Amino acid sequence: MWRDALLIAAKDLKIELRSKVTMNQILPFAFVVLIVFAFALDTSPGTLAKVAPGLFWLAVLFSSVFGVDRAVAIETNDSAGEGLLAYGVDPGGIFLGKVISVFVQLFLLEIFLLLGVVVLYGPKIGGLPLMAISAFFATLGLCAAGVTYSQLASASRAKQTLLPLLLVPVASPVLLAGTKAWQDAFSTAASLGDPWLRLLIVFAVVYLALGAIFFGSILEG
Amino acid sequence: MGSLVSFKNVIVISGNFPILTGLDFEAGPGEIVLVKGRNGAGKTSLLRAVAGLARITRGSANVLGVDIAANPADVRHRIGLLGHEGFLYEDLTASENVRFVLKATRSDPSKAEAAMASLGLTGRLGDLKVAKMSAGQRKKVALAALLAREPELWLLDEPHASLDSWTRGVLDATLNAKVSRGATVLLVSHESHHGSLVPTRTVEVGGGKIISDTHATKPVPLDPLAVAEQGSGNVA
Amino acid sequence: MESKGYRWSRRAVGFVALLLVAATVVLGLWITPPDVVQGQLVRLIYVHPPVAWVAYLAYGVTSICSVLYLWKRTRNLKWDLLAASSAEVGVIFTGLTLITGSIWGRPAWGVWWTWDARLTTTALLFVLYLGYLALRRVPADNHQRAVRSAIAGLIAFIDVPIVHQSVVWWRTLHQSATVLNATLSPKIHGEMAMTLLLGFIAFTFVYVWMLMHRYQIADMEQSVLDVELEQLIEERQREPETYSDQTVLTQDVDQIDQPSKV
Amino acid sequence: MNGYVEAGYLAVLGVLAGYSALLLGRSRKMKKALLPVKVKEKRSEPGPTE
Repeated sequence: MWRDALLIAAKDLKIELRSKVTMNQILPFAFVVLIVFAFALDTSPGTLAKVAPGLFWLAVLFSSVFGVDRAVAIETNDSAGEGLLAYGVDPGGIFLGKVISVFVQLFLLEIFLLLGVVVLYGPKIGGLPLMAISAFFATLGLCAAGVTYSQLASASRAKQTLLPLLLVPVASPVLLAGTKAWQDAFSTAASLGDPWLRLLIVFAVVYLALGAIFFGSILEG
Repeated sequence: MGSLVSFKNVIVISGNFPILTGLDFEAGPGEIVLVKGRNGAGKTSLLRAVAGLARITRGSANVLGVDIAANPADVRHRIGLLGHEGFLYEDLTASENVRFVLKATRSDPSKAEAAMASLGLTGRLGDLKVAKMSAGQRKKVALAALLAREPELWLLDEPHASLDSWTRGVLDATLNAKVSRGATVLLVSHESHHGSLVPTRTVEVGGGKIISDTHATKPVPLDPLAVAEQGSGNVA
Repeated sequence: MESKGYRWSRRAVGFVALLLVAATVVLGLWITPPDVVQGQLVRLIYVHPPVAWVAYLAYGVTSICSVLYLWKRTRNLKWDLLAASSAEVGVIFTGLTLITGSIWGRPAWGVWWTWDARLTTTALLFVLYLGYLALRRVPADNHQRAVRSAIAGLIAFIDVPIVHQSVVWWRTLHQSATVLNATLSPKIHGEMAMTLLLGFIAFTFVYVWMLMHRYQIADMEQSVLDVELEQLIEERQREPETYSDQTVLTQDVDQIDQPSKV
Repeated sequence: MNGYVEAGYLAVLGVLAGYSALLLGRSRKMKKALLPVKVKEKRSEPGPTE
């Protein structure tokens, strides 16, 4: 399973390096979201700095929808996904490979996005270890839930609208917990025993397990 | 010698439409079976079902000794399917695609070079992105992956379409060599000429089942080597 | 097709449900006294918690049926149809939970909506199962649709405690406003408790009746599809014979094409 | 009473009655749709003996 996962992840990342969809389309979209939030909310100077963590994770959540959609779309061209089945690749490996690939892309996107938040909203950043670790598990959970749902919705002709409808409510705990964890990190209360971090870990573990168990049935379905 | 493929009364439903409607089919080692039939008869569906990619709704289906109605995943890596789609990634180069297939099927990746060279995919062509290739070149890439894999069962859907005559010759010669060593080929084709690839049997598919099954010369002899010799001797 | 026993039990359940709901309404609106603290508003307690209970019950049934379908040994399309039927009824009751909660919230807390844990979870639940029903409408064959929606149904259910926990932590300050605290108020009268219990039973009967009806519709739709499929298989099997004259023609063409083979 | 209580009961009873009516209607329609299918099925049953 892990061997297949690494194979798929390496292939997907290579495709991203060539096609640069995340780089050239999803990342700029995330910045657009940041800027539009600023238009909508900048009533008084302090507001944006205060809600920065929430806006950051909302932008990540939106970007993740596109990211997982792209990860599954790679396999629909020329029926490549069917090819993977025909080659006898382990479905759990396909799932984990996709999660790894989207995770790497999304995590890099978050680093750029954080720079954007710092420049545009000017929050006081602190508690870097808690920020990094909570971002790690939040992203992992988002990718696991996202890849599962993206594959579920992929059979639909209206998958662009069905995927967010399915994914956003499911992923809402990540939005809440990620935001709260970062708020804690920015405040003086930063510690790795943060309950929000625990919730993010639970979410990531549950959705990784569910995806690994069920991805085969969804693919073969 | 048991049969490699054994389908009994197989029904396959896709999207509430019966694409196979009670199909009986057997194929043994060393056979080249030409699958004929008009559009929509179920030829491609037959290949997909044998490859373990179509869910068997009713009936029993055994391929290479594995019950594919229950465990299709157990046998897929031993079957080579060339469909209308090449299962290729547009953003990867020809050689990257071939190597990926070999790694995914747990075959020997070092065989990629030779297989690609045999089909003329050498030099700059091997490092060209598939997105920039013509239909014929894409087909060659998919074929190269298949040749390097050396599956026991070859399922070829219109393999000659959009190939030049030189490549057809290479393909036919390679397939004949494999068959003489006991491999089995199921060949879907609308064409009448198959070059030096001479079917030992012709089955006609219609309405999702087999409607005729004719042996080219004699019933298949037990020795696969003999089949190949007879086959090549029979070229008009 | 529906058996006689099924029809009669469905009618009996429907009749009992009607009676019990009528009794709940009469008791709730006119017989029981107004509450000391909440006044007339307490009368909503006889419908709101029972309706919410039925919503959770319905999703529980959907999850159990989804597991029964996913587990190969108990796999049967009937579980899928039952899961779908229960989810649809569940969505209706979740909608009612939100409406009645909102109607209660306005006079009780002065707002139509508050981001309290229970309300937020219920709202997300509503959206999650709307998504489940949307996924079911994606064209696919029976097994495909059943597997996909079973997984979606199960994930949605597993998600409920996670969502709930996160919102509880998120909104710790609003805890005092939850409905349950009011329900468990020790000042509750004997006949009020009886009416509340009656409400739970009455709406559960309504759920069972609706589920039986909805399932039967799904079952009938499925048997129409099944019969059509059998006819399609038969028609397709006859296909080659019906075009026999054309077959001869194409064979002739084949022979012209390849004289060497004859 | 106070308007809210009535509205709440009305909403519950109204929505449940509406959904029930919908179910009964769909059920009746399906039964009608099933009748010709059943007849066809019966007719096609003796098919093989012909």
